[in-house]
Amino acid sequence: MGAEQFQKHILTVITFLPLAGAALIALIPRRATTAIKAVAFAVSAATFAISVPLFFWFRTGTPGMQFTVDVPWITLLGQQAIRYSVGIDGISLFMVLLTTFLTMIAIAGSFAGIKDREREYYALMLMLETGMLGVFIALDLVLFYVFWEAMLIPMYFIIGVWGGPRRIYAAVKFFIYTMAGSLLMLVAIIAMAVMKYQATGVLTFSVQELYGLEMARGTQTLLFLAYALAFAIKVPMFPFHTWLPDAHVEAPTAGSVILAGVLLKMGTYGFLRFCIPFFPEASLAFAPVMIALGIIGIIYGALVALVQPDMKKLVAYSSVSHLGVSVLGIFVFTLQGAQGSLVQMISHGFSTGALFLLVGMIYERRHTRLIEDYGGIWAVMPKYGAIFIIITMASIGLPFLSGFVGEWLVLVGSWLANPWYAVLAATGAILSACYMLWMLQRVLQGPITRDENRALKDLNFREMVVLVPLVAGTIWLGVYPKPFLDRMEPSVDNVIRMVQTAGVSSPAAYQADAAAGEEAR
Amino acid sequence: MIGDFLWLIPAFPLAGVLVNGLLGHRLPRMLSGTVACLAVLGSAVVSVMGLLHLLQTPAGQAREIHQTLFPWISTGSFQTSVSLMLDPLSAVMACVVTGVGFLIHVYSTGYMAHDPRYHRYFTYLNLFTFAMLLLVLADNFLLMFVGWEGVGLCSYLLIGFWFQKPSAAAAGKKAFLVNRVGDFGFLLGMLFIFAVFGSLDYRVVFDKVAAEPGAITATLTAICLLLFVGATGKSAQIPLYVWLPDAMEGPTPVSALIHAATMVTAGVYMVARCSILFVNAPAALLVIAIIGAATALFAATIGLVQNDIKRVLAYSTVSQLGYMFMACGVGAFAAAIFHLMTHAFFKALLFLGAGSVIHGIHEEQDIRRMGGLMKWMPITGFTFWIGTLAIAGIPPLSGFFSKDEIIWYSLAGPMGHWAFWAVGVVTAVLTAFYMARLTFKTFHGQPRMPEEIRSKIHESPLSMTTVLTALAVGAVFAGLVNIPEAIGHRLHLPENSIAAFTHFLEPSIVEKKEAALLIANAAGNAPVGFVRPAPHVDHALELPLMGLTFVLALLSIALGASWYVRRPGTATALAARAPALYSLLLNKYYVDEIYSAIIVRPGMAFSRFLWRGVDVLIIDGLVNAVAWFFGIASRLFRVVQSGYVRGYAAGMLAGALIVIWVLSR
Amino acid sequence: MAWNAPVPFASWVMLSGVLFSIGAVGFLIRKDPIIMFMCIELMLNAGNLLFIAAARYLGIMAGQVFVFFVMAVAAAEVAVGLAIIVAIFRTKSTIDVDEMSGMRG
Amino acid sequence: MTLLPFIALSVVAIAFALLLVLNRNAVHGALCLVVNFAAVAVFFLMLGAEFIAVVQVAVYAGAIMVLFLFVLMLLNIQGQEGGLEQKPRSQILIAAVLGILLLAEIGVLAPLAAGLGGAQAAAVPADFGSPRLVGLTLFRDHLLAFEIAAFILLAAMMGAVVLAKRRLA
Repeated sequence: MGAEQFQKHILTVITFLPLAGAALIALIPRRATTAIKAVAFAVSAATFAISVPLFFWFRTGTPGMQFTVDVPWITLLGQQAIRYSVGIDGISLFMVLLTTFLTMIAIAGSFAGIKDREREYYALMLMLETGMLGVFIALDLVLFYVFWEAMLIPMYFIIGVWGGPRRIYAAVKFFIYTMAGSLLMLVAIIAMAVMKYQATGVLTFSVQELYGLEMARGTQTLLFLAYALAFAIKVPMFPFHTWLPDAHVEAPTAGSVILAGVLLKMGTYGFLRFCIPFFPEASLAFAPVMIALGIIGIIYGALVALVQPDMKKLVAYSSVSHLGVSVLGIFVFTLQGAQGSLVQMISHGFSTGALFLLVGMIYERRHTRLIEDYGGIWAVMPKYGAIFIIITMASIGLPFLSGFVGEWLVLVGSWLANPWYAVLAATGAILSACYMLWMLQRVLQGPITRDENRALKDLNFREMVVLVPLVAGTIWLGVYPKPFLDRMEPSVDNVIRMVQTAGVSSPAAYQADAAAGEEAR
Repeated sequence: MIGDFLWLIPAFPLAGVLVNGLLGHRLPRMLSGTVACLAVLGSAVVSVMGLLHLLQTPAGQAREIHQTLFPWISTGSFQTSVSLMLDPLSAVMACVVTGVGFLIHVYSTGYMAHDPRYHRYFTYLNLFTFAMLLLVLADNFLLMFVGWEGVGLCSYLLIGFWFQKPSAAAAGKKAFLVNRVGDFGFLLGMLFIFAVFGSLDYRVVFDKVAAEPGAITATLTAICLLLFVGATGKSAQIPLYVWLPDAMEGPTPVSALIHAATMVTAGVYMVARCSILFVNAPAALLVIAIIGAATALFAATIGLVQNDIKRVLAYSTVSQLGYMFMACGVGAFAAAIFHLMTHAFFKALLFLGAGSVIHGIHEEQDIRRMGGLMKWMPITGFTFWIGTLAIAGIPPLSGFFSKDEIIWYSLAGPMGHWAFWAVGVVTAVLTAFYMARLTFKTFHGQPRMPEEIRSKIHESPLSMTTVLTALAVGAVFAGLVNIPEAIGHRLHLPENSIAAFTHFLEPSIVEKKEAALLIANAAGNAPVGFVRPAPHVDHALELPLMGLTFVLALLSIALGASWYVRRPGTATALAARAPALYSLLLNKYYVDEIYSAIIVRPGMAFSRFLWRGVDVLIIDGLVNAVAWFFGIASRLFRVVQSGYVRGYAAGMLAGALIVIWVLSR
Repeated sequence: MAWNAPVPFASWVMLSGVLFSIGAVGFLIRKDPIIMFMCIELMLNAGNLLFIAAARYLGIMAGQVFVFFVMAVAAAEVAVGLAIIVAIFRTKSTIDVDEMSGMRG
Repeated sequence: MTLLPFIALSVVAIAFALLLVLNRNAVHGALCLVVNFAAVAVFFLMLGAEFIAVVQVAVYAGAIMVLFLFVLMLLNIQGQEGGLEQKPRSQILIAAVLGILLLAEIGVLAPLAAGLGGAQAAAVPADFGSPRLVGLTLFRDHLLAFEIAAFILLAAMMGAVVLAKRRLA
């Protein structure tokens, strides 16, 4: 394949390379576990290596899709309705990079954790990666839905087979909860295609063409709610979040890392890519509801995290809180808000991914996740303590670390929409400090109360290699977020402008901001 | 030329952090300590060079040096970059931070000599210096906030340095959380500023406010109050001061550097930096003055009865900070900064003195089990006395000049009022008394230590005592920088040496006369009773009032001597007569207990309810109920499969009937 | 009523209906599967009768052809039914319908 | 094809149908059914369907009833069948109700259907029910149905053989 040919089909290569890797692993005999691990890591590392040039080849300043490939796939009613059309823009670029990066880290992180049936485990992880990448690059609604559902299956098995004691309950709950939500979305997808067909005689599922679809106010609300439910469950937003703590507690370490790092972002990505551009008026009408749910999610998630006895549950509820910020950022419809929510997604991927790895590492040593079983382990594990503190600080939004950039932009965005949103959301910063530091105090600090803790070994080289990139990621995103922000801005601005033009009475702040944004660039 | 060296000031400590942080445990102790000290020395040298450069620039030119390093967050209309600024105010602060900081670093090499995590301590100390310098040199609010939270983090790490001690870990967490509550207010203030002015750079914001003063007083008041919430959190004012006394769990040099000289003064620096904002919001100024005065008095009363040497000094710091805020409140920002500088010297001296006392008598902090230490530790004792006299406001030491200037302007300042003056004087008396009590109980009277310790008491090593003497020198002569006009004219000193410090700070702080005009203009319509320009107080009063406070201070020191040296029993007797009042003060008005009863415990209970009740019971219950419902429904349908053949036949026939009936309609 | 008047179509419907309902009721009442099969045959026959009557009254041959198919199906059904009964009888030596409820849900 | 023979024959048919249902002895029942089939065959004749009448007698009365009797004799299951009384009360009650309902429904619908068929029999060609015409219609219009019927019969045969074969193992 010539260089520019490779560049043209890079997205397809990235997405399906892991699948090929999974097939390759299936051929390796079951006993050769080291070979399996090596191949798994090699494939995920290769995928990440190929995805890195995306970051540099990406033309900043253009809102449109790049690296697009558009090939007919299924013909319906004589028209090529369903097409294999893929492409990424400012929004999905970082999701793809985050996925490949975290999967590589997760696979490396699970070498010690997974003891039985490694072959199936690593094959499933790679299949999961393909599923996730597919969701982020799909530009055809059916292709998107296929990957959206396909991605559930490997995750279900990873939680169901290698999970903790209540893994079956958790896996089934996770699967059915997400599936139920997305079925409504399927109905909405079909409805939209039919409406387009009736209106223009063109049967297509392509996202681009369906953007400007005219529809009655009532239908738009219904379709919006269908999409919103599917994504709200995925985010998870306040009332639909109860599957997350169970899924996280029961999932193996790497499963949790991927679940928190990438799967949750599909919800917010979905809002930005589908919900808002397809139904601008309905989004504006429902914005207060979604903002309220987001803010409740922030405060509720933080408060409940405060009293969790189990570390993983605590981190799970903290994810509910962090993603509440992200949702708030999206639905205030300001440029800063949306960009903040995107940065928050990436930073949450780094910090929560690292947190789960950290919890997993001491779980592998002590086989317990209860906070009171630990105490004073900083004295015994200095390197672990140091990384734990840096990641905690990133998670609660300390400036010059990734958490702050996301939170700050969302707060700016929400203040422009309505100052009270920002006031309520900012309380999240205090609450997150409360539960994180209290957990840190009970785990790392204080005297060593149990003698098993005295014998804990500090992080070995492999564990350091797994954690250091994540720490580096949080620091880079915190200190110099400009390359990220520049690449996101045009596409996000495009989405926000859709709502503003559709929005009849968007507050004056938007105009001022948009105008200022214009001459500032 | 100096312009492009500004980045060196924060860069040196950062380098120190990287060296000690990554390689520390491999380096020998000596090297790790010296690297840390050199880092701070480097930035001290550069900041002094910057200060001198500013001094030399003629009055006409703008005394400001800018350096933009790299763009930080830029989206749409929100553009901020990491850029530094050196103007008189930040130069003074930088010199204080690096100067006192360097001395404390040297002191720490001695104090922490045999601590197992030696290199980690110096990493945190350097990180703190880096964050503080960032805070001070930032040229926009967001970068200042980076430093603001950075010092909060370092104070958390350093308070909880001996994390094996549960009380230290808890104190660290408490400090961070209370600071975070303050930062919450500061955050909202910044958001408000951006929303109103469209940018967070000082230059842009201050010019817009200066352009049309008094235009948006209401919004400015809200902004200033929010910023002040941040200041109360960071500089331990009511109601967010509770963390400072507990912060004494950390090593003493930490208390000296962070909880006396530098970090706690960040709030005062911020208020002084935004003086143009505060001056245009007289209501906010009034609030600051009231809270400052209240804190000063409140903390001083608690300080009277504390028995832990460091807690007395902690409450004294809270009280002195109250003074500074009162000064800002009445519009005398330069006086506040001057007191901040002098306070940094003598409070650091007192803390380090206390540190060498604790070091000398092997970790004993309760002054009731000390006494007569002058014999064993003459240098520490002597320098401690200098600190005590300075803080009590005895001329010619620095405390006298800075504190009396504040007391004078609390009456004669733009927002001055005799009530502030009264509080100022009373607090000065209390300060003199509790410092005298502390010094006499520690260094004079019969030694109350157990016998076996007495033989082992020793004077601190050279590295610590030299620092003490250096700070003592600073404490004595720092005052001469800003001699007030009244004394200056009386002694016919050359014109430029009078109030030199205030004139130097002119460009970056709103001058008193100008402040008075702005306040009058802004307060024109404000209904608040207090808010009106102070009646003209003629300067003749200044000297007699100064004399009054000096005499009162002397009296209280004499009272202290009589109570604690000549007749040691009197204090306990007096306390016995009013046990309720004594225990109230001893338990610091039960503020901590009230907070935990009002905020912490209900908060936890509510979260537990949220988790158990709402999350597990209602939402999860609902989800499981749906699953249970389908279970029941399917069990119901099972009955239909009864296996009774003729039952099926009857069913079929009935169905047929219905179908026929429907079709024939 | 003139005895030699032509027979109206309605009476054919009535007749086949009566025969059909006798068959249905018989099927429900009796427990012996053989008798039940006979009742089914009776019902099918009633159907055929109506088919032929309609074919005659409407003049369309399709009715008769359809009866032809009904007979084919009836024959098949009886064959299989009786085979089942023989099989059951061999295993359980009684063919009372009510006992045969093994296929319960 | 006048009213008198119609009524006479229908009385015979209905009587023997009732006899079948109420008869305790399966063999007598089978015989009653044969008579019923004969009556119906005569009806077919009255309605001009000679070929079908012959087929009816040959297939129904001949083959199917013989099969029944053959199975009855083979299995020799005489006398298990109690009278009507041992049957569970409820089952009879339901059967009676449904029967009456069915009759009522037919009573109501019959006159409606009259409109469909027209009072008078339609004019039909002479050889209306003859085998030629039936064969013609069968193989011209309904060939596919015929093939399918063939398959059904084949399947039934195989099924019956498999089911009833005595297991040797």
